[in-house]
Parts: sequence; C-alpha cells; structure tokens
Amino acid sequence: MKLYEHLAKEIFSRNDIPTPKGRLCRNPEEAALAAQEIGPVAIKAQVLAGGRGKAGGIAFASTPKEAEAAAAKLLGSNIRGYPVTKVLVEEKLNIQDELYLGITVDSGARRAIVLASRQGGINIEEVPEEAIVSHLIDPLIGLKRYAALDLGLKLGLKEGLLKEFIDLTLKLYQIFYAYDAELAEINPLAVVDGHLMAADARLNIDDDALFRHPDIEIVDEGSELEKAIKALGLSYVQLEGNIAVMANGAGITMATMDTLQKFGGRAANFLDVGGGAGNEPMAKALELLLDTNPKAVLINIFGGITRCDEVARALIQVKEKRGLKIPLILRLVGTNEEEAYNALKAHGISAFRNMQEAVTAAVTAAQNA
Amino acid sequence: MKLYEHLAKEIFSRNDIPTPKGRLCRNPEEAALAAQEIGPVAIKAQVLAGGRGKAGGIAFASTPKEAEAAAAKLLGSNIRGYPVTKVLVEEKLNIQDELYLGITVDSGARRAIVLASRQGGINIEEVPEEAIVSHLIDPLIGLKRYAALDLGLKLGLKEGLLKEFIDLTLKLYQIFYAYDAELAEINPLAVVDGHLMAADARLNIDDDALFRHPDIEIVDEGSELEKAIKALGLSYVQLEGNIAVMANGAGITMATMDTLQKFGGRAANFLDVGGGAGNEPMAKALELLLDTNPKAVLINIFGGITRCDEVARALIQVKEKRGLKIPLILRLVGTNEEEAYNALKAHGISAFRNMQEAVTAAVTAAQNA
Amino acid sequence: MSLFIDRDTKVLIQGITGNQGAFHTQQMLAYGTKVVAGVTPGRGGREVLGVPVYDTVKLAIEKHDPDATAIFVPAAFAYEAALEALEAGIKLIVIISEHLPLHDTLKLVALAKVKGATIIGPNTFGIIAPSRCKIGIMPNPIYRPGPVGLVARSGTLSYEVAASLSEAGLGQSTVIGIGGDRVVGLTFVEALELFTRDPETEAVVLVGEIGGTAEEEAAAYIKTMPKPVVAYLAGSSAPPGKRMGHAGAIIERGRGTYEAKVKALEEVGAKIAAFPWEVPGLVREVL
Amino acid sequence: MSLFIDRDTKVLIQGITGNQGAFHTQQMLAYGTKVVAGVTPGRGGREVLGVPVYDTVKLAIEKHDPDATAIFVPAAFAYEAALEALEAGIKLIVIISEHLPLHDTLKLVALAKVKGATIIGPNTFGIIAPSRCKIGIMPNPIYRPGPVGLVARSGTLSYEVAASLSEAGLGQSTVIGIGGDRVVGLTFVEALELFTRDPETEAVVLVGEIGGTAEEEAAAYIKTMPKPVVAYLAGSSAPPGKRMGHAGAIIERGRGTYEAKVKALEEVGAKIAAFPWEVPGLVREVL
Repeated sequence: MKLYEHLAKEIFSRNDIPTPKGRLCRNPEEAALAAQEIGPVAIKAQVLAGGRGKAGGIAFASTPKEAEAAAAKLLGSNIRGYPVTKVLVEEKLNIQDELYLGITVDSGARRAIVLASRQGGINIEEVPEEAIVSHLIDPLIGLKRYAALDLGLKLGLKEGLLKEFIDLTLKLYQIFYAYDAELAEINPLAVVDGHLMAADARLNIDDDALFRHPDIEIVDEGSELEKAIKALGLSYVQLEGNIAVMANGAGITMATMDTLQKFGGRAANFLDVGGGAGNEPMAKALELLLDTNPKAVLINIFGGITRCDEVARALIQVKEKRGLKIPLILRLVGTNEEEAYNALKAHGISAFRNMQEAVTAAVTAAQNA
Repeated sequence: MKLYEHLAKEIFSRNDIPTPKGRLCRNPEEAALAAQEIGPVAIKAQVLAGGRGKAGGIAFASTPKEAEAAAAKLLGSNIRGYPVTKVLVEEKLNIQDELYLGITVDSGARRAIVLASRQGGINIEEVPEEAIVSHLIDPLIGLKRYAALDLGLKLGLKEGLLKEFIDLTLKLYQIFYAYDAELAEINPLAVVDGHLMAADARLNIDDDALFRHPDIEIVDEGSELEKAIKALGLSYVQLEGNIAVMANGAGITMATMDTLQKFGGRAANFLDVGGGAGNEPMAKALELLLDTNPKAVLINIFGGITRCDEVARALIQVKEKRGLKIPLILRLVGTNEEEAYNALKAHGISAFRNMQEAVTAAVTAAQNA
Repeated sequence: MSLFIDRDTKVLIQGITGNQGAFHTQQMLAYGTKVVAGVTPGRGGREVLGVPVYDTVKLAIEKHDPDATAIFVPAAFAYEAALEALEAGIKLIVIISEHLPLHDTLKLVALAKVKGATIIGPNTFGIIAPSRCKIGIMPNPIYRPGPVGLVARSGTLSYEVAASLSEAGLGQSTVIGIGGDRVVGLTFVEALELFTRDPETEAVVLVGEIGGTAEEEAAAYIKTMPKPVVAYLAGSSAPPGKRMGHAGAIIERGRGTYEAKVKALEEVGAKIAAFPWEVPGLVREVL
Repeated sequence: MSLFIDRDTKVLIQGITGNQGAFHTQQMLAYGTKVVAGVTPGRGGREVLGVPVYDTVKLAIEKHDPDATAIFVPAAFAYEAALEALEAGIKLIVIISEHLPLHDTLKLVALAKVKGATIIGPNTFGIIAPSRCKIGIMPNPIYRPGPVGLVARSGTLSYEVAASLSEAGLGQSTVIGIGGDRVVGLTFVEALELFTRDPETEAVVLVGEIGGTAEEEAAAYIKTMPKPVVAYLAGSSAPPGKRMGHAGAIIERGRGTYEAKVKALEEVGAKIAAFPWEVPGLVREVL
C-alpha cells in the first residue's frame, strides 16, 4: 500500500529525517494560510500516481494569494487519473543538489537493498547503472553504519554531508524495517543550505503486513466496484476491454486474458476467485461483473481446491435470481466436474471442457452482442 | 552486576511479570507503614548474597508492630558478610506450589538457555537433572512461543497455568535480552491463587554491557580498597592470606597464587595489572596494597604488552616516595627486561628471573616477617 | 527418487486442524502420502483422519521423525510455524499459506540457508511426485508419472499445463510450485538445477508470469543447462503492473515484462508456448 | 602450513590508528607478518607505519584481499567491526578487544558459523605460527618453531608456558589464544581438532583455568584424540568464583572447579602440570 507523500513525510520526520516545513491543505483557503505562515511555497498534489511533477501536479507560489490560486487549480483536478483532494503546501526549497536514496526488496537477491545516487531527481530512472551504488542487506544482520559509510564514500560524499547521509540512511532503514515497507524512498534527497533533506518521500507498506500496523490508515484509491469485489476477499483489477473475465488463480486468470486477446477479444477486468472462495462470494462477484454490462462473460475454472459443483451452484443461483441476459461462456473442468455438469444441465446452462473452445466462443459472443 | 531483588522486581513488574505488592524500606518505621498498607508481610533483606533465606534474611510479620520489630532486627545485621541497609516489605504470599524459571548463558553451548522445573524453591540445585527442562536459544531466532509452549508442556502444565507460563517465559526472555542480562531468574515462580507470580527475582547485568544501560544504577558492594583499585582500571579481589600478589594477566595472577599456596604461602589478594596498564596506575595500586600491611608483596611480571621498564619505574617511584619496609619480591622477565634490571640495580632493588625462586622467596619472607 | 520427496517421505502437517489443513490432509492421504503427524498448538492429543495431532513440532518429531512439513496456518502465524520447523531440524518446509509479510519471508529464506533446509513457497501449491507422494493442494487426478519436470509460479495455471501434459501421454517426474510471492524459498534456478541432476527428468516445463526477474534469472541458467526447456508465460496482455517506485525500476532495468522474459528465454534456446495447450506439442519436439 | 595462518597470510588491522592497534601493527610487522592494510572509519587515505588505512573493510578488501583481520577497536564498536569483516567475507577474525558485551559475542559466534568464518576471541592474545606469522599481541621473542601445539585461555600465562617450552628446546607449531571470555568463537575442542589434523603438531599443551566447562569439554574430545596432551590449569587456590544464580549451578552440575577439570583431563590420559615450569618436562615424556 502506497502512503501519500504527506503521511510518508510525517513518519520520516517523526524518525528524525529532515523534511521541509509543510501543511496538508484540503481547500485553497487553507493553502493561503499555510503560505502566509511558511513564505514562498511549493504546492504538491497528494496523489499516488508516479511522475506527478511531470504531469503538472506541483506548483509554486510566492504569496498567499498565489498559493490560494494554485491550490484552487490543483484541488479537484486529475493527475494521471487520480483526483486531487489534498495538497501539501511546503516551504519552497533552495535546492543546491539532488541525490537519490531508496530501500526496497530485490526479489532476485531475496534481500532488501539500498540504492543511492549522486544524480537524483525526476530523471533518476535514466541515470546510468554505474552512477548507482547499492548494498544488499543481510536480514540476519540488518543495515549497519559501515555499510552506509561505504555507500556514502562511493557517492563521493565528504565530512558533514557524508555524516548526514550515513545517519539518514540508517534511519530510513529503521523506518523500512519497522513499517514492513516494500519501498522507502527519498527522491530527491536534496542538499539545502549544505544539509540533506527529504524533499520528497515515498513509503509503500507491504499489504500482507498491514495487520501489524493498525495505526496506519488504509489508503485505498480503487473504484467502488474494485472495493466491493475486494471486500469479498477476491482479487480484482479494472481493465479497458468488454469481456468480463473470471478465473480461479492469478496465473490462469492472466492466461485467460492473454488467450482472449490472441483470439481477438479484450478483457474488461482481471478477477481471480482462486483459493476455494466458496459459491457465495463467487455469485456476488459474478453479479457485480454483470452489473458492469460487459458484452460477454467468460468464466474459466480448472477445479482444484475450487470445486466445479460450487461454481455451478454460484452460476445457477445468479441465473435463478436475475436471469442471464448477457452471454455467459463457461469453461469448467476438475474436481467434482460430473456433479457440476449434471446440475448445470438441469438448469439449461452449457459449458466447455476445452479452454480454447470457450475463449473462441466468448470472442464470438462479444462480437455478436 | 547483580541487581537487588527490589530493582529486579521493579523491572519485571514494568514488563508485566506479576510480582508481589511491596515497598522498599530503609528503617523500621517505613516497614511498619508498609505492613499497615499491605497486611501480613514478608520482610526480605536486600543483599546480593545467595542463600539469603537459609541465612535468616527473610522474616514474616502479621502486624505493623511485628513488621517494625523484624525490620529493626534485619536492618544493620549481616547476611553472609553483606550488611543489610534496606529491606523489601512484601505481601505474604499464600504459595500453593513453587516452580523454577531461569535464563542464562550456557558457555559450552555458546547460547542463551531457558531452564525450568516444577520443583522450584530453595533446594532447586538439588533437583535431579531429569526434573529440569531446558531450551537453547538460537541468537538469530530468539525465544519464540512454540519453544515456551514446549517447555510448559514438558513441565506438565495445563490450560491457564500453561498460558501464563508461556507469556511469562517470553517476557523474561525479553528482559534478559533487552537488559543484556547474564541471568534472569525467578525462584520460586510461585503459584498463588491459581496464578503464576515472581515471588523472588534475580537479574544480573553483563558488566561489559552496562554502557548500553545508563539508566541502571551501578550496584557495587565491594570494599573501599576494591573500589579504589577498580577505579584504576585494574581487576582486584580481596582474599584471606598475608602475601599481597600483583601480576599481569588473570591467568598468571591465579597461577602465582596457586604456586604460592603449593609452596606454603597464602595470597592476600588477586590483583591483575595486565594489558599494559602503564606505570602510574601500577604504582598507585602497589601503594594501596602496601597500605594493607601484608607480610610480603610478590610481583610476578611476564612482560609482553606490559613493559618491564615500566614496572621497574612504578616500583622505583613507590620506593622513592615512601620507602619499602615490607619485603617486596619481584619476578621480572620479558619486554625491555635489560633496561628494567639496569634501572632497578641503580635503585638497589633486586629481582628474580625465575618464578619458582621468586615464590619461594616470598613465602620465606612472609614466614620471617 | 524424485526431487526432495518419494514414496517413503514422512510428512508433518502444521495447522492440521484448520479447514484447509484438514481438507488437504485428507487429499494427501488419499494420494498415498505418508502423513505421519499434525501440529496445532492447543490441540495436542487429538486425531485428524487418524493422524495424531501434537502441540509442537518438537513433540511430533520425537515420535514420528518426519522428513518434511506442510504449513497451512494463517499468514500471521506462518512465520513462527516455519521457524519452529527450521529450529526442530526439518529439512523440507512447504509453506502453502499465502499473504506472508515480505520481511518475514526474507528472514525465513536467510534462516533456511543457515539451517541447511529448503523452503518451498510461501504461497505455493506444493510439490508432487506423481503416484508417489504429494505435499500440497494440487488436484489429485491430473498427474501421471513420466519424464517431464514441471516448475511453476502459479497453481491453477500449472494444473492446466500438467493436465494437458498427462492427456498427451507425457507424465511428470516432479512438479514444483515455487510460490507466487515476490520472494520465495526455492527459486526457478534452484529447481532447474535439481531437474538437471535428476536422472528421471528428460525435459523441463517452466510456467512463469510477468513481474519480477525470476524468468530472466532462469534463462541465464538455462543457457548452460543440458536438458531442454519449454516455457509458458502468462501476462502477455496485462497492463504494466504496480511498480516499486524508482528503486524497482533501477533494479529491474527493463526486465520483468512479457517481452523481456520471452526474449531472454528464447535467446537461450527455450521453446515458448503461446497457449497452455501448446506445451505438450513443444515438449514432444524436444524430447 | 600451520593452523589458519602462514608466511603468506595477508592481514588487515581494524582499529589500526588507535594506540593499541598502531603499537601491535608495528610489532607484527617486525615479526614478519604481512600486514597489508588497516581500517579506521574517518581515517581513510592515511598510512600507519607504511600500511595504507581505509574507511571501511570493503574498500580495503577491494585493494588488498586480506585473509585475516585483527580487531583492536574499543569494546562498544568491536561487534560492528567484526560484523563488517564477516559481511565482507573475511574468513579469520581475531578479536583482540576485550570487554565485548556477552550478547554481542553470542550473535557473532552464530553469524560466523553462517558465514563459514572462524572467530578467535574476543579477549584473545591472538594466534602465532612461530617464525612465520603472528596475528596478536604476544611478545615476539619467546616463540620457536617446533612440534608442540599450544592452546590457552589466558595470555601472559601462556607466554610463561611458551617461553619455558622454547627454553627447553621445544618449539611450537601454532599457538592459539581462544580468549578469556565466557563465550568465545574458537573453542578448546575445535583447536584440538585442528591440532589433531595438523601434520606439524606432535603434542598439544592446553593452558586452562577454573570456571566454565571448556576444559571438561576438551577432556571429552581428548578421550579419542590420537596425539598426547599436557595441561596446566590455573586456579587451584582460588576461592569459588561468582556464580550465575541457580541457573549456573544447574548447567555446571559440579563442573567448573579445579578438581573437576583435573579429574576430567586425567581420566582421558592428559598429563597435568602442577606448575607452569613443569610443562616442558611432561611434553618430553609424551613426545
């Protein structure tokens, strides 16, 4: 889960990482007041989209009036599809230099990794590999001062900045570790008046560890539909196509979407009902899918833990309740397959055993709809 | 460093280990007041000696008057050589059962170890090996619930007591770890009204880790002489004999004492000036030794880091300052030996190169003194 | 013997009294797996389907000396369950549980190395040696013994592939699910190494997906691997996944996409199936 | 080659710019030890006695690839210094520093095992292969090459014994100080195992003392050890040491005293010297 910049900065600041003076504002008046208190400010849209600066999500203002106007313009606007409801009004920094510092998990190395560069800022991803220094963290040891020192020296830092870099890196790791983060990032790590400061802040918490952090407010920017389906314990992503897809397992759901595309169709969503969800959530999710009015629905179930008869039951339940006006193509094989087919037959629902045939049928149905 | 029972209990209690209600009292009046507040009480001498109960260091009182009398008797008395200046006045527990729980470091296994027994109390050391259960703690893993559960089950605990035992063991380990303890011990771990409670508490902090615990008050029960010599950074233990011993290194100091004994002498102390102490502390320590009026002084130096010329300088300095009325036998070999002998000769001090001869001379000197 | 497990492998089930644990214990017993004991703290002394239940792994080990354990406990307790198995000396730990905190997995992976143990998972469907032993949650009927090694990240997709292999008369030597999480115990590369050394395995099918760099790392190994590899990768149509800030981009450096993975695998001679049902045909070609 | 070190062993000194570090670097150089680099954070770029100083072990390793390191930093920093050496991959770490917190040593010992490294110490005088290499603080002149292995807990007492051996014409193969702390990296048993396998060593002298159970554990190993052992133990006249509560008594179960140690060693055929100067004579008897 990504945290908003202002939340990440609050946590950084609480852990003694220097951050700019700032106020979170929900309306232009608050922004004006903040600017009055702070002086010249940057006004930053609080959205979770990447590339915010390039997308116009940051404005500057010298006076409260300018701040009010800039905030008014940002608030209510959209940054890469995310509506702006809050802005962070922050002291405008006199940045002398921009470094980069991040900690994340390197899946290949199966370790947390510190990454740092002298060339921070918005173009960090174009920085050549040799300008990035890194250190893999042994989870049995953690990040120690000597490792941070080694990174700082390799960046060519000296004296005061070197010492600040070491302290800040160790603190960032403490936050990364204590908050079960997947990412703790400062970009730019700005040099302001000869001192290091977190000009921006990112902190992504591992969703699977949120239960250990009841104090962290859940940030969920999904649509109502996404939230409703997630509430059923299922994994859902909205897409652009017109064929609703439901399958059991992330891999097979993706493979179903891929196959659809290769046969000329386009998935309207990713919905994984894997892991023995039971017929009730499956029926509810199916209803929610139907409510989006797709051209067709493709259900691809390879029954393992998911039992085919439960899938059949979910389908029958939905059909009984509201009928099936939208073409529904079902592929069903695996555990309790025969019971399922018998039940479906009794309710006039047909199904495929072959995935290719089912996908072809779904594409045809969507084209004819 | 051993902590007084009341300090250990304060720490245990702060970490949610149940301890009896109690008050630390410095005079009989305070004890009476405490008894008035608490009811029937146990009055426990706060000394660091083991076997306190067997030595009469614990009294019981039903009334404030009795408590006052018992405290008056204990305060100012001596328990195994330790003067009693404070008593802990504690609610008298209705103990149904006594268990034992301790965590220490097993030097052989090079791991911390949890030890527990159903047969706690003052005779715990006579409990047969098969009545003790234990678990070695992997420092990379720590003590986990499953290990505490395993111990509790092996003790035959059930339900409520089992759950309490697990929680308490995990808390004791947290204290052991957080306080850099060498020992965290509850004996007896009492069953009172069907619940576990730390009727006694021991917490020994690793001297070498005290720098990490500036909040812990240093408890030093040594004599003035011991404190004075320790303040010089040297290692000193008072003994019963009449030949003062000084050597460089714990092993050779012990070996010198052993040799003395085998030749019919007895060491008055253990004084290790090893590790390149320099001539100033050595001279001061020697003066302190001379002040104890031993029959003879035996100095045994095998110079490695300790340079013989520095030892000689210390000796000459003391001789110049106050003369040497007490027979001083010096054995000196190793680094800068020649310079040392030359300097000593100039000041009329003789020395042995052979340890056996030096020891024999010291024994003879003491006998003739 | 197949990789890790065989007919005689004695299996412990941690979390045996839970719904998932009990259901899959039944399935494993039905498959012929020697499930010798179960563990659920607070439930010692009971039986589940005739399998004795203990309060701790240590107590179970004292009586049954299992070779492997399968962990079915909820995510919040899975870390300690795996530690318990590691500390008790079990050398094969299959973590079926999903949603383990990432930092927990990092520690487990490091500690498993210390203890000389193999962790399969977390979030895995398990491991099966067809007709001999199954430790996991995969459906019983779809596997057949044979010469094809199968290693996959995701469960149901691998069942699809395994079933199509079996239908085509291509049995499997061992099927391993490495788990769907970002960090897992046994990696593709390690599984491929094991298949390389396994005399029963003649070809390997790798079922991967977009995200991470596991397939690219596998490709680097396949370059010098003497046995043929066929791969199917899911995610060709998926939009770019959630990115882990700049740091993720710096580490991945363009890897992780469908195109990058296909390119890496094709360059080292692996055959790529466009659809799951194409896998058997490609395996026939390389056998 | 002698145990761990030889003429070509390249040595790093951590804490080289401190008083102790600089003094003993000089002594080691004078002995012929190949001190290739030193480390003191904040002092990189300097030289000490011609030895280049780096800020971190990693930087020193990149240039000099040392085989071993000696740690001379103050106790509060020794833990991280040793970790730094371990993480950097150095396989022999001699911790001269004394007063390391016990819990730090416990972690270091466990991590050294993980990293496949040997820690000698803490609180050791070091290790010396006479005339070839010295990593430590022992006096240079007292050792002679020869067939006697010497392993000791305490420094000066071992110098006494080594000097008496040398005077008697009995040179030493390797002399190791395991360190005076309650918990140490290399144990008596491990040192004895190494001497057993060392073709240069014909007999071993063990210098122990009261407290702990290291000598009793050594005795259990000596029982099956093919080479003769002579022991001197200090502490016959010492009053009982400070006890670690009941827990200490439960663990020691009567071991740890002078009498218990002598009995254990005599029972397995080790010769016990009553005085340090008796050691050479007993060694002659068994050689």
